Amino acid sequence: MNQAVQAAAPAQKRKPKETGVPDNKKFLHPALVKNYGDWKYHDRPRPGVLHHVAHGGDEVWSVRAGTQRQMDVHTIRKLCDIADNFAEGRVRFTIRSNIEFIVSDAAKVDPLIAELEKSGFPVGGTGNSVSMIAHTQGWLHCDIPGTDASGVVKALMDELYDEFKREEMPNRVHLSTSCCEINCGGQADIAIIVQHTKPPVINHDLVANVCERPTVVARCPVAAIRPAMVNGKPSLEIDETKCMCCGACYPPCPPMQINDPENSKLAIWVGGKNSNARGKPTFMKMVASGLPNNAPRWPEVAEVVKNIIAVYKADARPWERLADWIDRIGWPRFFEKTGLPFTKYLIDDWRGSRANLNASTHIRF
Amino acid sequence: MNQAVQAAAPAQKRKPKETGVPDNKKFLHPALVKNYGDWKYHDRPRPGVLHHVAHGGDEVWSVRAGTQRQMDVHTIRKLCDIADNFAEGRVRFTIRSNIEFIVSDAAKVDPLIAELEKSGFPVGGTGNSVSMIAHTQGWLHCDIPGTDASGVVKALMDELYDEFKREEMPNRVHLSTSCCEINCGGQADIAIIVQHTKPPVINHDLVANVCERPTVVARCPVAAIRPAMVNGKPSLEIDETKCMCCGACYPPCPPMQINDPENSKLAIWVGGKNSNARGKPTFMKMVASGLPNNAPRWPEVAEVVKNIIAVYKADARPWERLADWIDRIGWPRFFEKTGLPFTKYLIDDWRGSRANLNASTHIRF
Amino acid sequence: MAKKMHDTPNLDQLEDGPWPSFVTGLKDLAKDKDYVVDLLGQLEESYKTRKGYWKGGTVGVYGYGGGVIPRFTELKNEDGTPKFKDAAEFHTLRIMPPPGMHYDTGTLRQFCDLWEKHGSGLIAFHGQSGDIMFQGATTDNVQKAFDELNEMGFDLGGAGPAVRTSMSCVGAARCEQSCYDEAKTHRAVLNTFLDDIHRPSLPYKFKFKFSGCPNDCMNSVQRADMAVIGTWRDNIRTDEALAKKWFVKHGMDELVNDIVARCPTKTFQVKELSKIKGGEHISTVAVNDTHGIEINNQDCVRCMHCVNVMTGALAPGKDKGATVLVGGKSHLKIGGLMGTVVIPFIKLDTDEGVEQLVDFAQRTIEFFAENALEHERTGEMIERIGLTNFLDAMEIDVDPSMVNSPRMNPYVRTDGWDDEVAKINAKKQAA
Amino acid sequence: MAKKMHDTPNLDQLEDGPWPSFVTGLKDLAKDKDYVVDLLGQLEESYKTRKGYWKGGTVGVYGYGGGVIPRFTELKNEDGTPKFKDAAEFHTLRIMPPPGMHYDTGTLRQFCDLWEKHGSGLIAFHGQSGDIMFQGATTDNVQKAFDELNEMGFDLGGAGPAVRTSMSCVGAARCEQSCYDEAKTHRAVLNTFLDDIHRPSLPYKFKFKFSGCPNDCMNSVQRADMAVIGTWRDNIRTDEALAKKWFVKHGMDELVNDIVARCPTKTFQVKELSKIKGGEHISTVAVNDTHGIEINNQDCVRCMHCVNVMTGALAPGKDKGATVLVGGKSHLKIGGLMGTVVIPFIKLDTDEGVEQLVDFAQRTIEFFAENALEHERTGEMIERIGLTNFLDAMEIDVDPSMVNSPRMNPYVRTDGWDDEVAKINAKKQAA
Ligand code: SRM
Ligand code: SRM
Ligand code: SRM
Ligand code: SRM
Ligand code: SF4
Ligand code: SF4
Ligand code: SF4
Ligand code: SF4
Ligand code: SF4
Ligand code: SF4
Ligand code: SF4
Ligand code: SF4
Repeated sequence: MNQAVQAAAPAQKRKPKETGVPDNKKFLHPALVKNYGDWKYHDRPRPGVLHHVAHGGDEVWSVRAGTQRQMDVHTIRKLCDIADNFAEGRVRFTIRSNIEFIVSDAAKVDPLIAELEKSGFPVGGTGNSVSMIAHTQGWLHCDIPGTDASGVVKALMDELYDEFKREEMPNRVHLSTSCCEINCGGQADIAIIVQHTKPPVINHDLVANVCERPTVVARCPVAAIRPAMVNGKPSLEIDETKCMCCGACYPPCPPMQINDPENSKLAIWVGGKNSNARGKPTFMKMVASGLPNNAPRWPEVAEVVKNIIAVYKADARPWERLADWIDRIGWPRFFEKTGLPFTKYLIDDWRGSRANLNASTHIRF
Repeated sequence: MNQAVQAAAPAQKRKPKETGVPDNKKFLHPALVKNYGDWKYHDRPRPGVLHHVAHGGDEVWSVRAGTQRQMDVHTIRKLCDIADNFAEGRVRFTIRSNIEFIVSDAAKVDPLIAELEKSGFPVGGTGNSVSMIAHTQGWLHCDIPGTDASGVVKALMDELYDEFKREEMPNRVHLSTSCCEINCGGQADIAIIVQHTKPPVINHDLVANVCERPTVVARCPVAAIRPAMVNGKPSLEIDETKCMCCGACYPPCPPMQINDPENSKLAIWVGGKNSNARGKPTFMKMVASGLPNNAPRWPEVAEVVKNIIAVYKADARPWERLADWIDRIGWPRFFEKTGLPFTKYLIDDWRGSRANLNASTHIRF
Repeated sequence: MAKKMHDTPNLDQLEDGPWPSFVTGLKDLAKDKDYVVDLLGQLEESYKTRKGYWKGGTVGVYGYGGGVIPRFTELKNEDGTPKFKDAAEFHTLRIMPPPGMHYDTGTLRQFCDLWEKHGSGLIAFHGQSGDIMFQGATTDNVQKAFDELNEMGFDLGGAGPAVRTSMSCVGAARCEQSCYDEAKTHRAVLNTFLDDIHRPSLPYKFKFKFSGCPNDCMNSVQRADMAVIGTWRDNIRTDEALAKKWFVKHGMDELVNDIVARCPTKTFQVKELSKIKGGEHISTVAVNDTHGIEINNQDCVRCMHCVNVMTGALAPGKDKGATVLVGGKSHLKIGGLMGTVVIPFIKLDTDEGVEQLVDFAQRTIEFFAENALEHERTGEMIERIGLTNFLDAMEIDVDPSMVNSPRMNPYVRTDGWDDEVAKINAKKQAA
Repeated sequence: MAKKMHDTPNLDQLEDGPWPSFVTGLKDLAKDKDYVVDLLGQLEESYKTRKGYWKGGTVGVYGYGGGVIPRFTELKNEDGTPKFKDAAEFHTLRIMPPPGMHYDTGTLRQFCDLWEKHGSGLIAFHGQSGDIMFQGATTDNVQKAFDELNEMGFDLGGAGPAVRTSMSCVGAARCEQSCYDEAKTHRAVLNTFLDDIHRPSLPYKFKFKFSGCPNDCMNSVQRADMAVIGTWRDNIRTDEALAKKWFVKHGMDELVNDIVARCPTKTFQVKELSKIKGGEHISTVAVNDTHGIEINNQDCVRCMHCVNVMTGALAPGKDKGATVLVGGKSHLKIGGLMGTVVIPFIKLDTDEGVEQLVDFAQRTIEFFAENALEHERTGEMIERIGLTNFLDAMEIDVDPSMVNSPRMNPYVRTDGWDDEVAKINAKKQAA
């Protein structure tokens, strides 16, 4: 869809230098270059600060702060000023869009933190905190979003602000949000994902112009779409008994409008884990759905998420990620403790779902 | 196929008393009736003997002995004589076709055992022994067998005789054997199952007479069968690129001869577990195939089975069933320790097989 | 004296070795029976050629449609006559055993006598479905044998697309782990379906199995369309005297490595006595003067392991009953299936409890009869229509105990979400 | 000064609260830019109507076929003119970051300057695939911005059916767990595929991700068609001083409950020093004068847990390298997929090692290009053709590490069994 093909190449245009991924060596803090691959251990003197010690004895402190990811140049320049004045001119960003300042002197840590906080950047997100939410595009930029991303992240991080700055959770908590069912945000301890509840509404006038029909037909996971003539024009038809409203047909065919202000809901998923620590990586599971897409602050979503976090915080043992915790207490008790209703929609019926049925008498009463 | 429909009812015939499952109370040993549902604990004074104690203090000893399951009336009468002379006239059979004699006096145990052994019935099969093999029909009676069952059981139990009489395994070991891929023998710690390696050879002359073609077509798990006209007669045709030689078409259509003296091989499976103890029940996994159907004593099969048992015995920790043991040491080491080759055929590609791929870096080196 | 034995060089080799030999048994029978002489002849041929020679057919008893497995020889001479003519028919009667497979010798001797008379003299205790298999009778003799067996109080079991013979473990009769009366329940359920047992007209076979506890000695989870497995809801019971006795014999190392480390949910803990906390859901017991066991029963999945290892010292609770799983079966067509939890807990200690189970079994079989495709087992049917639809039809509320986890994909149409939640809340309030 | 702001009552509410606000940032930009004034206008409209208003199109830079995400407004007046005309085009340039996403402030300031000039002034650090997303430029300005970025040494990333931008963790640069040089490997692999990045012509997207150890801080297992995750083959290293330091702070209870009980294979054990046994595969370290840790590394699955808890006291071994998994992806079409182990271990500490990985990546992408259906990811392709066929094509021997267990069904045609065994034996003998 959105890959570009440059029609004709005007003579004056510059040929790209196909430089690829740049070497990171020149951007690295000198202490990182010197001790590259030679670190011995780390500890965390306080939330938001990592202290790494090299085999040779060198030490660096990394101070982590939250950002909005979608940053205006003024904000970026402010961060650069802080890096130049209070750190050593080098920064890095984490996979969760937190910024890290690296200093080689313990004395620099406190002033740096003070300046960051003063400038509105919360210091935290390390260790057993609730880190920044994996952020997607939403209404600000994407062509298929059912909701926004930046606003959801902002609204939620406001609520989770304290947990970002503290390290009081049983283990790290990683959140993500995805503005359509495609899930660019990925697997997370807790994820918020759009869940459509009605089949696409087809704008038949447009299909013939903009959609390659076989492509759209092929995209449907349940073969619910078939070519049809509507008002004498080639269009498409949906078998509504089959369609499970995934929205996969929408990107290749924008006239298959899946987004709906009322019927595009939000679902909450928990227990995703990518790390191999303890158990194998696991997918997250849907535990709530039907939440309204209530911009600009999504209070219903925030409530469910905060509640899950609070119950987990109170109940889990040290080192138990959300998935590990539920492994111990079991799903029935998860629903009991969080007060979330277990509806029939949460029982898997997609391919391979049999593997997920309880084929044992392992039951908690 | 084999359910019977009685064509016409001759007048003299007796109407059945539809009595159903008989009450077992009258067959129970009196001590079992008295303490029914009121047992407190048991121990095992020696292999082959269970000692159960009731809350009220009553005690019973059960002496377990192996049988050939397929018993002639002389053998059964011999067992009855022993029960009458050395026990208290009651016996029961276990799910594994072992016989149990129940006595209410410890003094009766030893003479009973002596008599059983003298009469050729090995006493054992309790606790951490290798118990009797779950037995199927084979050439003796079934209409679709690729091999025999009684002979396989006999040949193997001869080899496992000592392990039946001892309780020296890490946990109980349950074996089964199945004379075709249908697997009447069920899941077991170690199972021996026919594995065909060539598609059925169709006797086209017979298909039209004896087979309902749509039924046969529907039975094939991979839709490899289609109706066809052969030599002008309605018959069937197999897409040999699809057929995976399961033999499912053979019972509804005997002209689809799947059994072959050379190409019907034997496969070994391990790690099935029905009990919920510790982990959930698990299916067994195929670990060897291509073993010749070498009647009358199947030495190649016996060798593989005995080797697996020996390695397990030496390596597993107490209470580890075969599946638990492999859980700890991992599959790569299982193949290493048993010396069995891990071929590509052992990688699952059937429905839902993705769930069984290693989606982690959990690897033992 | 019967006719001369055929040469059986292959089978002869199965008389060697210490395990009881079925060949020796058959040869014993052959002394008096041409029938068995020829059976051995045909079997030897199978051993030689590595092929089976039986085919099915239609044989039964008056009044019933199933329960007999007919076998006719396919081993023919050029002229179409059977090679081993005296064993040309070798049918099996499947007879339902008493629950737990208990017998007195009188009954067994009667079996022997009648089968010596009417059959080959070969009886299997028992088939994998639990039947006493009276193996080897001619078409003519099937009815005679059945009549005598039936007069003794025994009845034919299932074959074909029918409710099948069932098995239950020794259970309450002799096992301390038993959580319900397996024999009573077994009979109550099976005897409800006599018509479906005797007159095969279901889409395919349907099997029940009854195990008294999660050790599942009947392998019901993977061999039964409906598995009834005992369990309990309250706390594990403890007995200090037996716990201390166990500890003297086994010691701390075994306690830690064999139990603590193997408890699947880590809820079985060993602690200093002073650190052990009690509570509504906690079972505790001292193992010596300094240490004890603490189990939080809310996290216990009733796996039985600790109870097995320390039998008597630990025991299932008092609020006993069973979990019901539906859909187990063997390999055919879609691969082996295990049953799925559909009733997490049902009390079976009263007649009403058992009736509830019978009612559920009836509704399941009715639904199966109406909705399964031909030759489709319950597990396959549920696989095809989805567990939720089956539960709906059975009027059972969904419960997270039925799944390992909630769904991991978004592929579901949830427009009824609010209604479902409202229903759940209404039920909660009504309760 | 830009034009007057539109009313944004919804967005205004996103200026409240302590977390840094993107709305405040946008408003800052809007002070100077009509472009952003109108962007806010359209976004407010989305908030009001709960609908998105962008559509794709075709915009790129000279010489490349991808890397720009074109956005044209769909929010039109009756007459077809854009409602917010100054933000009618809002394209994004995806720029590949340096591995580990390190920057000096000079570079960041240069980014700001050029994007203030040519774009909206909005930059995301980073997109979920790792790109620096320069968000919001008109079609005219895309080339200008790119030219300047490219002169700085940065290059466009992937979009469409192409090899995509990649991410690697901070790893060797600052992390003691790192098992290979993530940055070097990341560059070596990605820069092999510049043509496939810049000129989308694969069946669908293909992503690489690089994590230095099994903690997988890049989430590669489920977000990468090829995940390269560091690991080691030899024994866990120990440091007694740090182990004792850890124990002083945390004590026996934490050692037992937080590590022993959580080791997935129970190979991490705590024992009295006198009972600890050494051996070729055993790591041991004392935690105080009486007790110590014993790890049998043959049973260790390199899960990282104990190493994480006791960082420094325990550390990955010295024989380091990586595991390669293929086929991870998100929800579309068949549900989320995790990668599957295809190379259990590869050394990456020499140029040859890295080249081997590059070679494997090339062959994988070639195979993918030729064999995947349109819009099919590697995971889906492998699902369709079977792992074994993929391994065959890649000339990789099957290994039980690639599966959780061998097959649980008999549905396979094994007539090549003996040949396979012969091949395996021949290889063993040759080795
Ligand atoms: C900076 C960062 C990597 C980067 O290149 O950007 C990073 C860095 C570290 N991670 Fe991570 N992890 C980072 C994202 C992740 C992710 C991915 C994510 O956030 O989406 C994961 C996988 C999460 C999952 O399983 O889904 C991740 C799973 C871990 C784990 C395993 C946790 C567990 O027990 O399951 C550890 C081990 C630990 O916590 O000791 C770890 C440990 C670490 C250590 C302690 C490694 C070290 O010795 O330096 C680093 C400091 C962590 C801290 O915040 O205290 N890191 N770490 C990422 C910071 C994200 C952030 O800003 O919040
Ligand atoms: C007699 C029998 C039931 C019957 O009604 O026939 C039976 C009887 C007992 N079983 Fe069983 N089990 C019997 C077949 C089974 C089976 C099924 C099978 O053999 O195919 C299983 C499931 C096996 C599986 O998981 O695939 C079975 C899994 C258990 C277990 C769980 C073992 C584990 O740790 O996984 C226990 C617990 C134990 O061993 O302490 C158990 C325990 C017992 C106890 C100790 C229960 C008791 O307290 O009395 C009984 C004596 C066992 C002994 O042999 O020492 N029984 N037991 C069966 C004897 C078969 C035989 O002759 O060998
Ligand atoms: C006799 C017996 C083996 C034995 O020697 O013990 C047996 C023998 C046959 N089984 Fe079985 N099955 C026997 C217990 C089982 C069991 C075990 C159980 O019931 O617990 C299973 C696995 C559980 C299950 O039901 O799935 C079993 C799974 C099958 C299947 C596969 C069903 C499936 O859905 O996967 C078939 C094939 C079919 O039904 O089409 C089958 C079919 C057959 C047939 C009828 C072959 C046929 O289709 O023509 C065999 C008749 C043999 C004969 O000549 O007597 N038999 N069969 C067992 C019944 C004896 C009895 O009544 O007590
Ligand atoms: C921008 C970004 C979200 C963000 O704000 O960070 C994003 C945005 C889009 N993703 Fe994504 N994806 C982004 C990272 C991901 C990731 C995460 C990753 O790469 O680690 C995933 C999950 C991993 C994966 O690849 O499966 C992801 C899974 C998808 C999918 C589902 C693919 C699948 O096979 O399941 C689609 C749909 C498609 O490709 O047809 C998709 C499609 C899209 C499109 C192109 C929507 C479309 O099809 O028209 C979105 C364009 C938004 C825009 O306007 O910029 N995006 N997308 C991320 C890329 C930024 C960057 O280049 O750094
Ligand atoms: S999750 Fe969906 S709506 Fe959001 S950025 Fe990705 S593709 Fe766009
Ligand atoms: S929304 Fe999904 S299921 Fe429905 S028609 Fe579109 S692609 Fe098919
Ligand atoms: S396993 Fe196959 S051959 Fe053996 S008895 Fe069962 S159906 Fe017959
Ligand atoms: S053997 Fe199995 S796969 Fe082959 S044709 Fe028969 S039913 Fe189909
Ligand atoms: S299933 Fe349970 S109750 Fe029944 S015999 Fe086995 S251990 Fe005893
Ligand atoms: S029965 Fe309960 S406490 Fe005992 S080992 Fe099993 S799960 Fe743990
Ligand atoms: S993946 Fe491993 S090596 Fe990379 S940053 Fe995370 S902990 Fe460190
Ligand atoms: S790294 Fe190895 S020893 Fe440590 S917890 Fe994981 S599996 Fe156990």
